[in-house]
Amino acid sequence: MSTDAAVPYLEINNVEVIYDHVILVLKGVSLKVPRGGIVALLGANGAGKSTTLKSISNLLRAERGEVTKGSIHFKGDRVDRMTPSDLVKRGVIQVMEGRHCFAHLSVEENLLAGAYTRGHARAEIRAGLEKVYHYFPRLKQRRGSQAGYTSGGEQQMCAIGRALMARPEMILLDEPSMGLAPQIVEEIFEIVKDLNRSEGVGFLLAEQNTLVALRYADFGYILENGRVVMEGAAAELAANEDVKEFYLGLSGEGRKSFRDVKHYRRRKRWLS
Amino acid sequence: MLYREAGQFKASYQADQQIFPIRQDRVGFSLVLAFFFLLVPAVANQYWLQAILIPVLIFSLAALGLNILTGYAGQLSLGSAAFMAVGAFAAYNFMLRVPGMPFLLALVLGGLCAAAVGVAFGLPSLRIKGFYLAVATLAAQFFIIWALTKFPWFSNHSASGVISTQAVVILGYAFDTPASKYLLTLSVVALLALLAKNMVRSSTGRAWMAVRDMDVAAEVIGIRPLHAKLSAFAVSSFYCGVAGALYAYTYLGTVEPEGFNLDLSFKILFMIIIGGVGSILGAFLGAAFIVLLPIFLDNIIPQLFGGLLSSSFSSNLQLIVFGGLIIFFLIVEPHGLARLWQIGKEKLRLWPFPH
Amino acid sequence: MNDIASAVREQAPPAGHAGRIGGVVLDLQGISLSFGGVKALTDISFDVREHEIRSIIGPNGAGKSSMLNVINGVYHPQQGRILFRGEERRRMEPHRAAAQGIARTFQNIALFKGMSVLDNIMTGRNLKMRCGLLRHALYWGPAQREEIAHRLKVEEIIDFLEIQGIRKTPVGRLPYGLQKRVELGRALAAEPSLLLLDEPMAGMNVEEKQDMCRFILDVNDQFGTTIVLIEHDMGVVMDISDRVVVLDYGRKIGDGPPDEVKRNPEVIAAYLGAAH
Amino acid sequence: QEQFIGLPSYRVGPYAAGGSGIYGGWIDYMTLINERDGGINGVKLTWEECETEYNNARGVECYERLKGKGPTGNTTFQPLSTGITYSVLEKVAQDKIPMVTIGYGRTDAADGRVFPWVFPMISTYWSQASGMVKFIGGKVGGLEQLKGKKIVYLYHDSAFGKEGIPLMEQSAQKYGFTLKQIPVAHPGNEQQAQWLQIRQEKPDYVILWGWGVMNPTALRAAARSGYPRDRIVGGWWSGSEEDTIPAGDAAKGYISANLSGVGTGFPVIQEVQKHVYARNKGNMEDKNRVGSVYYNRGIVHGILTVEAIRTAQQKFGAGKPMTGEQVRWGFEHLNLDADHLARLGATGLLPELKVSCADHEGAGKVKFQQWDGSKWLPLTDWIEADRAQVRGLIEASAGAYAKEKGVTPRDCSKEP
Amino acid sequence: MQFFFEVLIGGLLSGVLYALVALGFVLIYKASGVFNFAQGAMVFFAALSFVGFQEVLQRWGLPAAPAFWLAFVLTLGAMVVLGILTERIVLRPLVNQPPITLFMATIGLTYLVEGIAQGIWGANVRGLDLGIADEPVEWVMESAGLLVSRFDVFAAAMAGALVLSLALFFQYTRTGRALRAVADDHQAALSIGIPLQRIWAIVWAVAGFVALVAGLIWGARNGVQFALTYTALKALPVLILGGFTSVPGAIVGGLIVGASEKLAEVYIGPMVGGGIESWFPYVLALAFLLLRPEGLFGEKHIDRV
Ligand SMILES: Nc1ncnc2c1ncn2[C@@H]1O[C@H](COP(=O)(O)OP(=O)(O)OP(=O)(O)O)[C@@H](O)[C@H]1O
Ligand SMILES: Nc1ncnc2c1ncn2[C@@H]1O[C@H](COP(=O)(O)OP(=O)(O)OP(=O)(O)O)[C@@H](O)[C@H]1O
Ligand SMILES: [Mg+2]
Ligand SMILES: [Mg+2]
Repeated sequence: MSTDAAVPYLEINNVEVIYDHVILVLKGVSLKVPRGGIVALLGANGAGKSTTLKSISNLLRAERGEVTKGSIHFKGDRVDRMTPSDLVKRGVIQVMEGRHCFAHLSVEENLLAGAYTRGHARAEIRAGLEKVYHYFPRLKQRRGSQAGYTSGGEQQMCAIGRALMARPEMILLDEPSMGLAPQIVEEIFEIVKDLNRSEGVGFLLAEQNTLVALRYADFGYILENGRVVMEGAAAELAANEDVKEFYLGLSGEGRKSFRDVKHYRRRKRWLS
Repeated sequence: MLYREAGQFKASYQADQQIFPIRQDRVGFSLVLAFFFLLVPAVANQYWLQAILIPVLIFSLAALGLNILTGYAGQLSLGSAAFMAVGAFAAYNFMLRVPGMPFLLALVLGGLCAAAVGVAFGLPSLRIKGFYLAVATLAAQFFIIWALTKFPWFSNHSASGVISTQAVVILGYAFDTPASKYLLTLSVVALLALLAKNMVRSSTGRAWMAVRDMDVAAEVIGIRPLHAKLSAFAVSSFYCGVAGALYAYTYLGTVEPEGFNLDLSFKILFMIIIGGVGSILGAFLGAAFIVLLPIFLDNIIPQLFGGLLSSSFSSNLQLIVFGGLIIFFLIVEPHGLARLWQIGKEKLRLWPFPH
Repeated sequence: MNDIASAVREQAPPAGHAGRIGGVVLDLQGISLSFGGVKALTDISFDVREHEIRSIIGPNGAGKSSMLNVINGVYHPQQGRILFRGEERRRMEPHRAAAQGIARTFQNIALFKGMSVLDNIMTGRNLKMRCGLLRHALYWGPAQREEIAHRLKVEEIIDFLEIQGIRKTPVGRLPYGLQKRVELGRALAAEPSLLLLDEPMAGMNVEEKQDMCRFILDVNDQFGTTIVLIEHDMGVVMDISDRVVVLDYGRKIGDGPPDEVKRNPEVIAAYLGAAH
Repeated sequence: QEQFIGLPSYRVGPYAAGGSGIYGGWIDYMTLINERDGGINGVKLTWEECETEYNNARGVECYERLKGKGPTGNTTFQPLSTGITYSVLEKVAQDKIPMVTIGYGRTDAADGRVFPWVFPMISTYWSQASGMVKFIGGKVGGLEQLKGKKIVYLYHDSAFGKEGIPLMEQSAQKYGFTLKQIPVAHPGNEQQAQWLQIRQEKPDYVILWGWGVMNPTALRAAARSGYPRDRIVGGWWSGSEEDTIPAGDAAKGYISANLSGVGTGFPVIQEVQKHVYARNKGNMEDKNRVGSVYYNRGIVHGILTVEAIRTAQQKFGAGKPMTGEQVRWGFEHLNLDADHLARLGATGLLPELKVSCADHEGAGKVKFQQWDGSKWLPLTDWIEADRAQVRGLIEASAGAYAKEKGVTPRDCSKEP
Repeated sequence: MQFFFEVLIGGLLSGVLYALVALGFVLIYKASGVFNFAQGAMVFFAALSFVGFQEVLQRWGLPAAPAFWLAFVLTLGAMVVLGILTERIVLRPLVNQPPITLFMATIGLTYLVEGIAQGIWGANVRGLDLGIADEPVEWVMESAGLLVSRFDVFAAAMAGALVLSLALFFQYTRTGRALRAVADDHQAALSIGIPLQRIWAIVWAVAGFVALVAGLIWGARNGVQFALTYTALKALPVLILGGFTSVPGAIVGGLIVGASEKLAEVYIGPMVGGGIESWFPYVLALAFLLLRPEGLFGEKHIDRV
């Protein structure tokens, strides 16, 4: 792996997660996000990406999962026993997979709820709101409608915007591109890049859209079956033959048409 | 590694669709059945039969009924006691008014009456959901009890509104001892539990569960929500009705409408939640838990604290401990005792490895 | 539908796919739908032909999902006519649509969370099952035979989708991508003639998308099922669809074969962006 | 040498106030017998409480649990709940345990020929209703003056509330008053509608056949609609401190029936104070409740139970624990005349009582009392019900039961 | 006609009392999606603690007025502690569980609270005097000949004030918004840093305060006794009529239920033998629900595919 000179901002060490007391999902995952880095977490369905993110943001307990081994540090402090709320205050926030907007609140109320940890700083919150609207003009149009009635993509924007309202230093983004129109996907990643560059916000991205993720990330980890099976700089990963074939859909002669792919082709796996 | 299915292969779908596909479970279950059918009546004393086992069985049946409605079809109801009342009073009136009425037929007819009433009160479920429906089912609870009290015909003009049941005779054999009543109850409950299991593992049950989990999606794949919900109401009320009739005939002997009050409805609800929503086994475990726990506490608490506590306080302490244990169990396993059992089995399967 | 999986393995997709496309099955004329003030669909017309893969694309909030909801009766449009197999209908209940052979999957997975994969797919066959409650209660004889007959069909689907290993797993525990696959299985179980897929490949990596495409194409080829597909992955849409409709803010801005749509400047501006 | 008595009590929930009073008095009296007399002829009384929560199923469990305890098993079962009474009605006969139901339970069980094992002693609901009619008759200047009067029967809409109706209807015909029945739905914590109706009806008297929170609510509502409280006559489940204190001033002047005397003025209660409370063995947590209506009713339960055992011992052997069957005999031959009551220090606490094979009620008398704003004051001496009328109804009802159940009534002339 | 108005007004006023209890339910439901069955027990607990403290304080020689206020403060403190403990012991471990589980937990809580209340303060029935006479307002009596109780008017005013302040709180404050967010999706609320724990503790404490007000008013009306827990039953039809999530709905629902059940009892009751108050409000509410399944003012259930 390429050595990171910067202090690891977020560091998780050998984390093991068990759901329901019996289902072992993460089998010792370690990864690092350097200050101001964008790190992609890749892997097939069920590899444990979301679980990793939830173990960082401490949302596991609500799903009857627990971290049974390992440690998680943020800026040098151990955070795996903290409440999600304290974590958000410290600047780590997760955007959950599958949107999770507050259905009965209007879009704007959703965003305002995101600013909860910021207390009563009205002017700042207004400014934050404007920034989100600037990033997502579509949300401004729908600001008054109940979030439950907006389209899937709008909800995704709402969820990301809501997280931004907390002025995080580190965002755990779980499948941001899911269900978004290609243009918006680009836009969202541009926003990620922008936030990262201008405000130094760190990102840990769990993403299926490997192509885009590796384009924007600095570093990547590939997770399979609850274990990290490969890690490296984004460019290195993108050049790796296996990654190319399984994650980017590129074979020797470039991208194959989806129509022509044979589905009986057995996959090679790193593990399992 | 005693509990493993390794090495047990199912050659046909028929085998795979058995109630207990794993051999150990089959053996275990047969032993349980043998225990309750053969050993218990032989050795249990009257107290156990009459005061513990019969009510546990009857409540299990009612809980099973509610579990079909709430656990499988997802319709929360607070009116189960009222449906029990319908079953009890209907069976009584069939026995009373139809000469030569066989008991088992009266039992079934009582259940059917309850089912009809259940369907009537289930009609709003098409539009009303969740707790709104739950509260709306209170209409059934209060209305039915009111009607049974108000119209003396139901209780054969008994001044106090109380009915005392006729003797239970089947094919000339009188069920009048605790052991025989127990066996009768057990047989009915076991049979109905089997039927319930069959229903929930066939397409009827799947339709119920589909409506429960997501009714829009269920409708989109062609399940008629009204049909599914009403059939759940009917079956559920039938079970409650039969339980009510047994409650009157094999357990108490005399019942009054007020005996089937809201408290009883709640109690049945506790049973399914503590036992496990959407589980047949859960209905039994829950009923046993809710019936036995207070008795256990009533025995144990005065003994533990003997002279230390006044009797009022020890009674209140029972209540406190009861409430506390309910919360405790929910926290330990929100999906009920049945799930706990399942997790236990899963651990056993992996044993001696933790995962 | 004998052992589809292996049949497919031996068969390359038929070359003359386009040739098999038949007449119009579903014809939508002047559909308008609004919710309070929000106009989700404005005067949309398009048709779907027998055996074709018809994609609907458009930016988020364009009204694509609403369109599917109109087709299978979850939403009732304020205006417009729907002709399905020549039969006009204004108001349709979803379960009636299902009975006529329309099945679908959902954008936000709508599986029955409390049930196993097998049971979920079995519910898809509910429409085809004839036994009533009493027979089920007894479970002996006809009910059991029926159950097993349908189980066979469902097992074929399970094989086809390669989800044998998770047959008995509660769907709630499955990762997202597998859930999508199960949902497809449930829709297939009804042996539909028209299959509506709402973003079946969202949240999948390329490999899984390839699998999913394969399944969709196979279904289309093997059973001649007509497919209406909503998808944001342009690679997929352009590769596998026969014709594409483009919606934007409830209006139709493009309709035609992929190549044509791809070049439509309005579509590029509204949806694809310059990159494509 | 011990005599075991199972107490299916309730000390939690809505019934706790009544339960703790009655069981407190009862246990205190048994403690008194043990402490002062060393038991009944040397046989110590032992007891065990079993919490029923006033719930039928739990009552049955308690019945079965207590049944076999003590050297001779449980010897009397007094559930203080009509529901439980019904639930064990047939069991007590099988198990040969006499069941005593004072002021509740199955009214027609007063016919001892059909119900040999059940003793609804002192008074049944019908005796109470009849006593009320007599009392109101007395108020208006004689029963014949009832003609043309209007009485409202305001009742808890339940089996319990309806108990008084047959007798009231019969009496209305007999004496020519108009009877208007107004039900109150359980629990009765809102009676706006009923009292507006009463205000419109303008009855001469209101009979309050209520239970629990319904009683204070009724008094409040009466006050608010300006109906004079001293023309409301309550039943004995509407006439305790628990019913009036919550109503505050609104209860002042309210009259109710009672089947025991009220206050601490009875020698027996002084004895309890002396031998039990002074030695810190009292059962009441709140000593101020000694002498309250429910407490005294508990003492009455104690007296009747103890005297029945004593009576049984006289026949079957003094100083021995009695079996249930023997205690039943004791109940059936209980004869508490004035002398006997005086000896017990209970004159006025309970009426003279003579139980017989056919008549398990024994007295059929009620007293009336009035609330002065802070305590109950005796208003009348024992008023005897129209026993012929009551007996007629009882026998008819018991006869119907016997027929339905195929029971042959005992022939009392052949009883020992 | 006079009589009709009397019944109507009496009904409306008692409806307000129902609303007072319903409010406690709404509060908690709106904030945590929990159907709090223990609300009735909390009303009982509050009233019982209040008179209990009052008794104790007076026994220590405090004069009536300070004893009243001190008891009020102490009870409020007790309710806040109860709220915080509930959050700690019951809700926190059950985050993200299905509503029915939480509902069940509150039933467990009901037992707990009832047992504690009677365990500490005994089962005695007590009176409670708020110093407001329960007698007809004279000028109404004179001018219109209608019976309107002064006490009921006072209670109605209290309820009105509570409803107004709570409605404003939910709609316009940061915490109010957070509460609604929590009710929608526990996990998402957690993820954006809303401290569920604190929010719930606040809500339960406020619900405790509402329970205290309801307990005082109902206790003063009917005495402080176990039956106070039944007030919850009266609140249920109000709740479904008005909608579980609407504060103003509680009032409107209360008025409708109160007025209609009284009118029904008086005018329809005699035809069927009376006592229909037990079920009439439920049937009425059911009829309303058929038209609007989420109650008159409740939030529409959003279910999209
Ligand atoms: N609440 C839960 N209870 C039990 N098992 C769970 C739970 N949540 C997730 N799992 C299991 O944990 C594994 C990892 O799930 P996770 O959601 O982390 O995967 P993922 O990599 O995010 O996949 P996807 O790309 O589909 O989102 C899966 O196999 C899943 O079945
Ligand atoms: N039931 C509803 N009530 C109110 N508005 C609705 C409803 N359903 C859809 N809408 C609105 O209609 C518009 C179209 O929504 P739709 O879900 O069809 O979009 P979509 O094209 O599927 O978008 P996406 O790609 O993001 O899924 C959106 O603005 C949405 O807010
Ligand atoms: Mg994930
Ligand atoms: Mg969509």
